[in-house]
Amino acid sequence: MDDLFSDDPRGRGDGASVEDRLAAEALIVDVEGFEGPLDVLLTLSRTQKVDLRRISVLRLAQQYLAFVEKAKRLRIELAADYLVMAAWLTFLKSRLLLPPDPTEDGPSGEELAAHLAFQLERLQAMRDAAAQLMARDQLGRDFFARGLPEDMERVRRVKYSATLIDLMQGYARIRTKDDFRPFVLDRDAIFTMEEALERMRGLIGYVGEWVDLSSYLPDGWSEDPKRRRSATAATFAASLELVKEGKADIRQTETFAPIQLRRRERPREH
Amino acid sequence: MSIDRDTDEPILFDAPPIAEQERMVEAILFASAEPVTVADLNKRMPHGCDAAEALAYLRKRYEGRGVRVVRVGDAWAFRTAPDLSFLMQQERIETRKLSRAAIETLAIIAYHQPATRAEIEEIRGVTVSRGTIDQLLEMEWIRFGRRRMTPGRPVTFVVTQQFLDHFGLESARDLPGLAELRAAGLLDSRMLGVGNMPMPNSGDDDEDDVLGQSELFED
Amino acid sequence: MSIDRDTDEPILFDAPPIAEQERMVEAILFASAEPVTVADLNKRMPHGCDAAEALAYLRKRYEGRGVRVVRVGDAWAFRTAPDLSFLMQQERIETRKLSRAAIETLAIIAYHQPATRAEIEEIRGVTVSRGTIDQLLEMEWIRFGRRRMTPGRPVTFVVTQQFLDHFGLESARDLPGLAELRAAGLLDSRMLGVGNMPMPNSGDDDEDDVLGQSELFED
Repeated sequence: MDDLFSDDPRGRGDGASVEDRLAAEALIVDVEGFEGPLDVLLTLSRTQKVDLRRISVLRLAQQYLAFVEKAKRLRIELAADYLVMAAWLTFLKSRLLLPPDPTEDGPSGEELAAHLAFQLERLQAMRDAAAQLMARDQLGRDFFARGLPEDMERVRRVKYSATLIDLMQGYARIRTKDDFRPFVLDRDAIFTMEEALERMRGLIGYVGEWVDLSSYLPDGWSEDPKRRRSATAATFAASLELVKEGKADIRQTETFAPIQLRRRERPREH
Repeated sequence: MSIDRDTDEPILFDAPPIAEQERMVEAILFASAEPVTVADLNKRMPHGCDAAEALAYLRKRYEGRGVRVVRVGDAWAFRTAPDLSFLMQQERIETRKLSRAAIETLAIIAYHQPATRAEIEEIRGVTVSRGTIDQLLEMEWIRFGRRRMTPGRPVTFVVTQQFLDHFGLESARDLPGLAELRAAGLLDSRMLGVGNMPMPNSGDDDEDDVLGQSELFED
Repeated sequence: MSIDRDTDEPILFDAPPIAEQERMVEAILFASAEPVTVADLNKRMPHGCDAAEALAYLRKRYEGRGVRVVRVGDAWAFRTAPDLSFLMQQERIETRKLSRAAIETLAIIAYHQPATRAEIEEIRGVTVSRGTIDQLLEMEWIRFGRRRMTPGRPVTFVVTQQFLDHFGLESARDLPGLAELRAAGLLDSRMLGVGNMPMPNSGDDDEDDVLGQSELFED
């Protein structure tokens, strides 16, 4: 214990007690197993065999420095924070040993030592708490949830909504459609699908062979390009409608080839 | 308890009390991911236990409870009481706007009932898909009316009481006519329809119509 | 019962009898492997029910049984009685062995929550690896809490309902030894000013990452 207060300038841990050197040696064996300098300090503190609140921080600092010296001598690479801690503990030691310098700010050596003791105590407390936590009965190990949970069935019900206004507007839209027609300006160049459909319904009944779509265009709609485009589009749309209804078949042998239409012998059921 | 679990020596005179065995069966059935047979229960419980007897007590205990002990094949499991199965469903109601096609079809039926499909198509100017009619039937907003006494005897559609309830109408006759729609600003002024729009069932329809309407209000 | 589930009209004067409500809570809790909150229970039960009251009765009924009604945060669940764990070898789930660092980090978060990474590192005296935090997040034992209103607005970590469920805790207040630790001042964040002992060099480089990730979880 005399060694405790000696600060041997020849250093190399020779100043530490035998006990400390043994402790340091034991630690060296498993440097990798430590979780940082605080962990090492906590382990070292156990060799003092006192309550952490009454620990000699000075002696702890000595033990730690011995540990670092030993590692150095054995050429064991210590992580930087171990060395930073060693430097800080050297500083702490000097603060504890030398009379306080009134010009210096900051906490006193005693305050620093007390804080270190607090940190060790807190770390130990957290470790104990962790152990207590892990010792509790655990779900899936000691107690169990329902092994055969019954799934909640999610029923999706769609509710359609419509207001009276929707209904009336819908009706108004249909009933005013016809009146609306004469006001459309360039109507004479437009052939509607309805018109095409009506026309084709009449014609398709006679055709059992493949016939070019273009031959369904109404008279007088094939010359003017504008009118031909509209009539072709309407006729094509109308023929798709007929196919959909199962009244006709449609085919095109290759891209851009003429589109052909034929009456379907037995209309598809649907 | 002096059951020697290491040597597997049966110590028959010291089986746990039946109440304790019942707790065991309860816990095993609860935690097991599959129904458990009586043989399995016996295998898992300490020596000297009688799983069948414990199970009988357990079943009795759960009689009338929110869950019951039921037999699944030759095994046993907890299941929700059938009368509470409604709790196991989470109903999500999605509200969707009715499609334009459905609205228009519905409007035509309402204003012209009874209406055949051909009539609806004539008024709308497009074919009416089967799906649209089915949807309205399913919603119970329309139903089949009398067949029209014309060639082919086509079916007709009329609106239902549910339809009237939903739209807050006493009868389909209460639907406003076009003039009123216009007055209410529901019609674009450009769409000025001449006065040739029929009031719903204004009487210029055939007899069948009138019949259909009255049919609607019979019940 | 005249509760109209279709129209969702509350008919308060006609809630099911409490015994019936108890059955319903029983069925719902039995069906779910996860704890169910009182709010969820009330939502699933018919109008006018009082799940909290029904729960109290249910809890009493299962006292000493093979399964028990346990509280997990603000939720409730059925769990087998721990004294019967010897029967459950088959159900046992092998959990990934947690590292010492992970266990300590978890304990620090639980006892100090909300805890920042810097606080965890200060207590342990070493940097906390990203993997440790990630593992605990992945196990859903911890989650992001509110940001600390200090410079840098660091994220905090708190424990989850799954954590409570796993360790059979009603709330984080029931952690073992919590009161003693608090009384001993070991849960205070005590810091010294200048000349403080060296701190682990916190992984400043990935702080941005942590910040970014937490944003996802902010409520």
